[in-house]
Amino acid sequence: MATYVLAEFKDEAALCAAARRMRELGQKQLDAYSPVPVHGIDEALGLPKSKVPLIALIGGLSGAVGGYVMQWWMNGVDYPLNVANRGAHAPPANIPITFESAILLASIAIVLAVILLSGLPRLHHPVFDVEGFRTASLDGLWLSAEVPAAEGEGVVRELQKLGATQVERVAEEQR
Amino acid sequence: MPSLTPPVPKLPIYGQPSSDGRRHWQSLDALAAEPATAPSPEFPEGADSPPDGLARRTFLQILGASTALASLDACRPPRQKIIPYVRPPEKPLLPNTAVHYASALTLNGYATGVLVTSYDGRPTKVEGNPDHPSSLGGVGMHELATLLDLYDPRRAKGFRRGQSTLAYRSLLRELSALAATHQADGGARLRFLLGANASPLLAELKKRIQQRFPRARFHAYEAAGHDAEREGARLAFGRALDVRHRLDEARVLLSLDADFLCHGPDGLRLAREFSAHRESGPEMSRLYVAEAHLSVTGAAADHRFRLKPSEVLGFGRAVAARLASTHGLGALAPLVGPTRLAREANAVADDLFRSRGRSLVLAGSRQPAAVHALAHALNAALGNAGRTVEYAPAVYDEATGPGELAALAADAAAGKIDTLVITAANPVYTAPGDVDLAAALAKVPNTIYLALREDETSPRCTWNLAAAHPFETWGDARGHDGTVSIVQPLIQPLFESLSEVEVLASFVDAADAGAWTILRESWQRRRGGGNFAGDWDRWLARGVVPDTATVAEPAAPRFDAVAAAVRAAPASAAGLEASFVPDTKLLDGRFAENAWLQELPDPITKITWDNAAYLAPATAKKLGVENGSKVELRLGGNKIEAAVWTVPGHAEDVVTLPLGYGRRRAGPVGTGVGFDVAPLRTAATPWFAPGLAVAPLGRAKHAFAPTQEHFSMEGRDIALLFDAKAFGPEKIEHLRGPVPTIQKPVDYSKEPYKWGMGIDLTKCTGCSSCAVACQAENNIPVVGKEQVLRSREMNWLRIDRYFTGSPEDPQLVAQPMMCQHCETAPCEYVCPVNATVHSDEGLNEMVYNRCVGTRYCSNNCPYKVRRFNFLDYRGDMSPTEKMVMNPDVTVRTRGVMEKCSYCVQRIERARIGSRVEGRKIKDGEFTTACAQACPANAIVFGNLADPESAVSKLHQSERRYDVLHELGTRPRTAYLVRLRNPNPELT
Amino acid sequence: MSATRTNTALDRKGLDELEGAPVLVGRPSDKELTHELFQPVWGEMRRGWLALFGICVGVSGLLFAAIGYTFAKGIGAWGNNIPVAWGFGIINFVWWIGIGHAGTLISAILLLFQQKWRTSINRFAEAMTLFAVMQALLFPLIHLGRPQFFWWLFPYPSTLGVWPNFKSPLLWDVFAVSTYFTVSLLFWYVGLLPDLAALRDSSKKRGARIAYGIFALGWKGSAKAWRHYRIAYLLLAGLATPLVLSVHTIVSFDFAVSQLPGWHTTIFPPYFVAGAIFSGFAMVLTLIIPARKVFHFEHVITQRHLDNMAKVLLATGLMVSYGYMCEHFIAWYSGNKYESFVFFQTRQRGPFAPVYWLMMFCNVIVPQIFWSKRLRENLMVVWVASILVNVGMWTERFNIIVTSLHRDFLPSSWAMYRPTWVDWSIFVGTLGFFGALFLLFLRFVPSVSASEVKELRRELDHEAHAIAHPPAHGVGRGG
Amino acid sequence: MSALFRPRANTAFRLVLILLGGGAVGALGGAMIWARVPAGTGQQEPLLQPVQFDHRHHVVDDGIDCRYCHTSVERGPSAGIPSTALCMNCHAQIWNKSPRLEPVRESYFSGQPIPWVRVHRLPDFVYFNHSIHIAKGVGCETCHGRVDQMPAVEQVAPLTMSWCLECHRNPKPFLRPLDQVTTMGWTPQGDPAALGRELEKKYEVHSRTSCTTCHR
Repeated sequence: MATYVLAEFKDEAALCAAARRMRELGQKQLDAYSPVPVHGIDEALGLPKSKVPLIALIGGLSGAVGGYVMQWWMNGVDYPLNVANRGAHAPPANIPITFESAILLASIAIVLAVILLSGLPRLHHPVFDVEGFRTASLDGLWLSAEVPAAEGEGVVRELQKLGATQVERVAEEQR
Repeated sequence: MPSLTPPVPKLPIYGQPSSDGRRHWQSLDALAAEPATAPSPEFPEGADSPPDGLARRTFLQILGASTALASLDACRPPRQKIIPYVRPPEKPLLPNTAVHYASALTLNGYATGVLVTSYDGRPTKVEGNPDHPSSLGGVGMHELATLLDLYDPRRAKGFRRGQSTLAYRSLLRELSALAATHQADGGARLRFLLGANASPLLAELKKRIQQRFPRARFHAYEAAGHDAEREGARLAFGRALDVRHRLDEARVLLSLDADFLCHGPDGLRLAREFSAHRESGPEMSRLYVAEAHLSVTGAAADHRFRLKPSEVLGFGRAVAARLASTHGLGALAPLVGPTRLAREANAVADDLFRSRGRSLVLAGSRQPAAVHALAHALNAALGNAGRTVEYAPAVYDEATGPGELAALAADAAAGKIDTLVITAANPVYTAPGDVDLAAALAKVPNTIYLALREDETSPRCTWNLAAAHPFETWGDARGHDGTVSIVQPLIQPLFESLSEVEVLASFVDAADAGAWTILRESWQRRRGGGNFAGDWDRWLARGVVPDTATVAEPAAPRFDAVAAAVRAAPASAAGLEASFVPDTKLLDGRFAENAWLQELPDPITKITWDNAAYLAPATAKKLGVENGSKVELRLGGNKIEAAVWTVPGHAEDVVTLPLGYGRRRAGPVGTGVGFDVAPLRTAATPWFAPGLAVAPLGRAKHAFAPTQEHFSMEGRDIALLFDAKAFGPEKIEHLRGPVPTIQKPVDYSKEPYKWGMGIDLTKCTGCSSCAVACQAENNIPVVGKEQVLRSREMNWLRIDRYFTGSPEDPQLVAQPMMCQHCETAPCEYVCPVNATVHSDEGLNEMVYNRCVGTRYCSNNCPYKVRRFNFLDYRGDMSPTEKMVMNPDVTVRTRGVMEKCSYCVQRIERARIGSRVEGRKIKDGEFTTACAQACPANAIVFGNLADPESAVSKLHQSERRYDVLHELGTRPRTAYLVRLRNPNPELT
Repeated sequence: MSATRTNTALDRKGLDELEGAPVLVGRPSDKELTHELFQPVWGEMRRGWLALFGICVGVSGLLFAAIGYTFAKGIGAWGNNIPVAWGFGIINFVWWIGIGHAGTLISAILLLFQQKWRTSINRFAEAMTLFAVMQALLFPLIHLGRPQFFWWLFPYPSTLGVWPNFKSPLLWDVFAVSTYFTVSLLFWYVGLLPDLAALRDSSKKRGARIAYGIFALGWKGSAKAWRHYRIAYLLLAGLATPLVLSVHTIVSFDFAVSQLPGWHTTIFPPYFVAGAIFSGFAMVLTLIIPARKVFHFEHVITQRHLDNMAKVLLATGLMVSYGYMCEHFIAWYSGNKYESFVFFQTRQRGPFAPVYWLMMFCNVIVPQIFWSKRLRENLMVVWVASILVNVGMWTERFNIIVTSLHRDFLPSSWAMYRPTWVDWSIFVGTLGFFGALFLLFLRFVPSVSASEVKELRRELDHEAHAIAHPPAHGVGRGG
Repeated sequence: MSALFRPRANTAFRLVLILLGGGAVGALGGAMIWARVPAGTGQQEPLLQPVQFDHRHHVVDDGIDCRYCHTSVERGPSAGIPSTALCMNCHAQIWNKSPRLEPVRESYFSGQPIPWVRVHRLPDFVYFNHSIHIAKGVGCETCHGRVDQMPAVEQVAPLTMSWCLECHRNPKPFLRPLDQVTTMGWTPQGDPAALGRELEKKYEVHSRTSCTTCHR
């Protein structure tokens, strides 16, 4: 069972520095929390580039292709009708919907991606057990490390050493 | 209604060889099975049909009900029942298949032959009978609209004497007893007031009554009768003759206030003959019309002379003067007189003389006998008699004018009448202002009134009898040329009612036999011997009794008598003149309860649901009134209120007042619509009178509901009008032919049919028959005045009317406008659900059941021919009203777009019929409802893939153009420009 | 519009002078911002709010009653007819859709162009977009003759075997508007996530915390999430920007693709988009000026914001005027008699001429006052002008739809259009419904994005720092 | 230490989201499936008729051709439901005492028609014509199924528009020689595809899919 060690820092520089230090110390399961994105925290935590753009591209392309194929198949193949002497498959008329479905699917893909990649929805998380952590969405800057219960004490000390204003330990509850 | 069941009549189908086999017919009114009228809720006549067991039993539609009463319902309804025959008729009708029966409809004395379409025993449509000389296949709006009267749920039902209701048998008994009381004094106190009707059977019954009651008297009354014509002939020739015009021979026509293309007993035939000679070339006829209000005929004229009705005689005399002085027709010399339009009169006279023998002068039925006599004299002098006009012994010769009514009223008021039988149409309402018939009737102990509906006359009468509709009873009738038709029923009476024949027969104790027996026996007697049954079937099948037309005879006018009458006629007086006209749609008001006609736009003014005091714009200005102003009209001692409407081309100082409106007791449709002008009429001056005073009332304006508010083409090439001599195909080159497009035109040559239509504007008179025919054929709802005011009328086919030239003397074009079936239809590509698309044969299809009602198609239709069901116009139909529906056409629900389909149901019927037989559809095998109705043959429909078809020829005409051609819609309906043939001396 | 911040040669003071008022007054701390911006949500119901909300709900009731009446009676309850088959329904649709363009535009385009003044008003504008689009979405449904079959507009496999017609601009509309609504909603919601989490963590009542907690989906503000979030928000903005342009372009196709004189015009797409932005900004101003006052947001939504929006009104007003000019010019220059009739006869002299001249006044004349800085700074003037612009844009749609339709090709079919009480009820009702939704938004959702203002404050700090040391400073969220 | 949500809230919340999404999809999908299954289209539902008329007996045992009773099928839009008199042609002689036929005799002598329950119903806006289908070699069985095996007639075809279109788009597999139109259980001899092509040509079958073919 994992233990989360949470530490609050008073400014971004301290937070980034602490993150970097913790990583140097071999901590892998690190995360930082802040009301707004923190400059440099991605490198500090060694986070890889987000996959969201790729997913958006896939969503958009499949929307465009799907949208066009749908129109072509429905009006041009499955039930071709003579509509005002226009060809059953009328490419210029298919542009708007192709575009719209591309945007729609891309957007939905993006939103689903950002939610799922961020591990959401997850109403409960062990870090929420720390009362003080409520500042993380308002004005606080927090760093967390997920460590085996045995290592908890060491990490707490290390973080205090890095200038954390407060450090809390919380154990992941049995679900 | 057991007693009403005609014994065992049979109905040979039109166009089918008849057999002598007994084929029995009863009714099909189970369709109507109205609990209120049927003895048992279902299959009433099954229970009470004659015991011979051969009568046809109830046949509730096998597949019909669903389609007949169709609505676009998407849910799964409960399982329906299928009701088959118990015993099929000997020659069973195919379920859901149309058969046609020939009959005839009488209006104002004379009959028009019709073919009635019947589905499963339900008459659903009236067509003209091509074999009938007064129809030639065309049909008028009144014949068409009669069908709606048949199914009117508010028709009179049953028989009432005072407050008590009478059953059929007891009614006949009581009538018989009443008749017996008159036996003693030879019927001295017994009177009859009938409508004009040339029916031989009625004549015979009258004779029989006269035999039993030698002192009884018959009166006839028509509010808009043809007395003047008969009187004029009597004046000129000294005997009763009918005037028969032969327009196929006439090249120059002068109409003295004669609206012969629309009104009149022979209008359909005259329209066809007239239009046949409106082709460009030396043979093209020329029409002059002298009249006050713009009539359909006036609108078709090459020259119109705007004259007060009282000035028409003077114009005719001036023509006579020129003919006498310049062209040496001395016989006319005693007739001459002055006119204010001398130049025009001279030109007309010259023109008439140039075409002598092939010219024709016609006089209108509103003009006094002197004008008719003058016309006879002119025709005789011009050598037209026997060529463009024939005279034959009168088919009907009774006085029907208001004088008759006045005499009757006087006798009644004097207490000289005990029993008065009224079958004339609503005389209390139509009586002139100086004939107080209502008060006079109160003095008659027994007033027996036979009428289709409760009306103004009903409460004044002590006996109220519901009349059977002409489609419900047997009778006979004569056309204007004397041709006899047997009137045969198409359905058992929907409501308890009886016919005029039965009422009269009850006075000779013969009614018990029923109309069928009375009629058949009468004809059997008349025919004598031979194979009567076979003849009878043939008459019924063809709709005419052969060799019954009157034979023309030579007749020479007595110029001196004519001259005396002409000189005795009162001169035109200065000042405002009142001119009464029978309304184009409602006539004398008898069609006031007919919603199809009420909503039909007036052919000239396009007003629906109203009449108006029509006057010239200049006169309106002088009087300080404008469209919709309410005015008080005073004439003699009488006054009425009305609202005015200005009509370009109307004569000045005349107010035209159409009869037939302002009904006080018509029904939910007609009551209170328009203004009753009858109080201003007098028995002496029923049609026009000087001394009219008009006082604006200055109150709120009357809301008129015209379907067209704008009559100028704004310089656009829409309804084209050219002088025949000035016209050349190059003038319309830009309005036809291929248009540049990036779309490759669809190839329709793979299909055997390519439907199209051609409309010849030169032939079209704008009479509006087609519009009513379309309404009847395609289940088009009536929406009411409120909705018309909101511009939501539903007519698929509208007749646009454009005025060009000056407002004083405009030229007119009528343009039937319906879906043009554009090959690149703008409506189609905007429909999001593919509810309107093109068929493989090039029809612009409207799929009601797919329509969600975005109305985008209508916005994008440049012709604005699409109609939208803004409200549920069908929701509260009574069972009988549903019966008028054509089962071949879906009844549209609320929220659905609709439009002309080129009568696709007829196309599909014809296609299936021909393909089952393994052949192609022949040209002319079927046509659209509008084309079929058109008396002038202006509309032609057919297969454009067949270069020999009539419509292909129209499409190749040098006069052909497309409306809004520059839009590239490539319409399938082509128009042919209207050509006029003006007299160069008058331009 | 404003100096770019890469112009480092200017000092802060100079920038302020050039840009006018600051986008944020003072340098409030995160705590202060949280407190101020969440106050309307945390606080108690106010009586004024309740009264206004009551009125709006009442007027919405009128809307739904009128819609119910329309469903019961049919479209005949409206004033529509033939030839004017589209009336108030489509006017309102286009008008609301137009208004619904400002939000996404402010959010997305200004984000892409890194306009800092977007931050305090984007949430507000986006909410307005959503609610306006919701009003607009009502109309395609209720204006159908048979709304019970609305789903035939969607391409689903039916047992009928038939499909919608993809050539119809109305179908494009279905896709465009539903995509627009979906994307706007997602964009708004994604932008809202951090604030929902903040409310979850800061609300006083447990019930409120749970409610916000559910909608926050468990957002923790973790760096791992921010990493996806930042790029996602930027991408959404990147997608929303062409979407905004496309939506009103497609709405304009409803008209431009037809061949009706007055509709059949190639200028329509750009001119509709400009008009949409014009009316959208006008509506934002109409709403934000009183809201800012009531909630004391003056230092967050500063004079600078209002000034910029007034300038946008001026700019888009000029574009719209240019559109009018083009229409008239082409009508004359093309020599098309139908078109010139519409533009020089029907509109200017026809029975609806007053509507035309009102449109000209509101859309062409009124925005010209914004040339004056003094007038731009007068809140009352700006507010009244913004309302007039809204009126003007409504009359523009009336002109396009009704005036063009009521007199088209064949004079025989010309007819008048008279709206009924149902038309007016629905129109007024949508205003009430919009108001009710907007009041709910003001009450339960932070109307200014707290997280973004916090970020803005950091950016401004960086900037102040960077004046002296031109930095390779990081972008803000999505920046 | 009190978090707002318990750990199990995660599962619960995800489940709710899935149920909401799945429910919406399921409702739509369910409706689409319902429109296609026999219960939704009214197929496979033998109906109780006022007379227990058994087609098996009349068709198989007595060998009566369809057209003996459904007289107008070759000439008119509707196939026609036999009159009571037609029943009595035979049943005046045979089974003339059977209590099962009491309603028929009752109808015959009272003149009240037998109210049969409709089995095949097309929407009101669909105009179907039997005669053209018979004339072009579409067998009774093709749409009505093995009536000769039905104790009570039931609808075997879904009668949906896409079902109609299937044949109208490609009628070849559904054609048979004209003399086999009323045959039950007919199977083509030889190559069915070749026969279909041959019959299509021979009978000039020209099935159409223009809307007004059926909707007018």
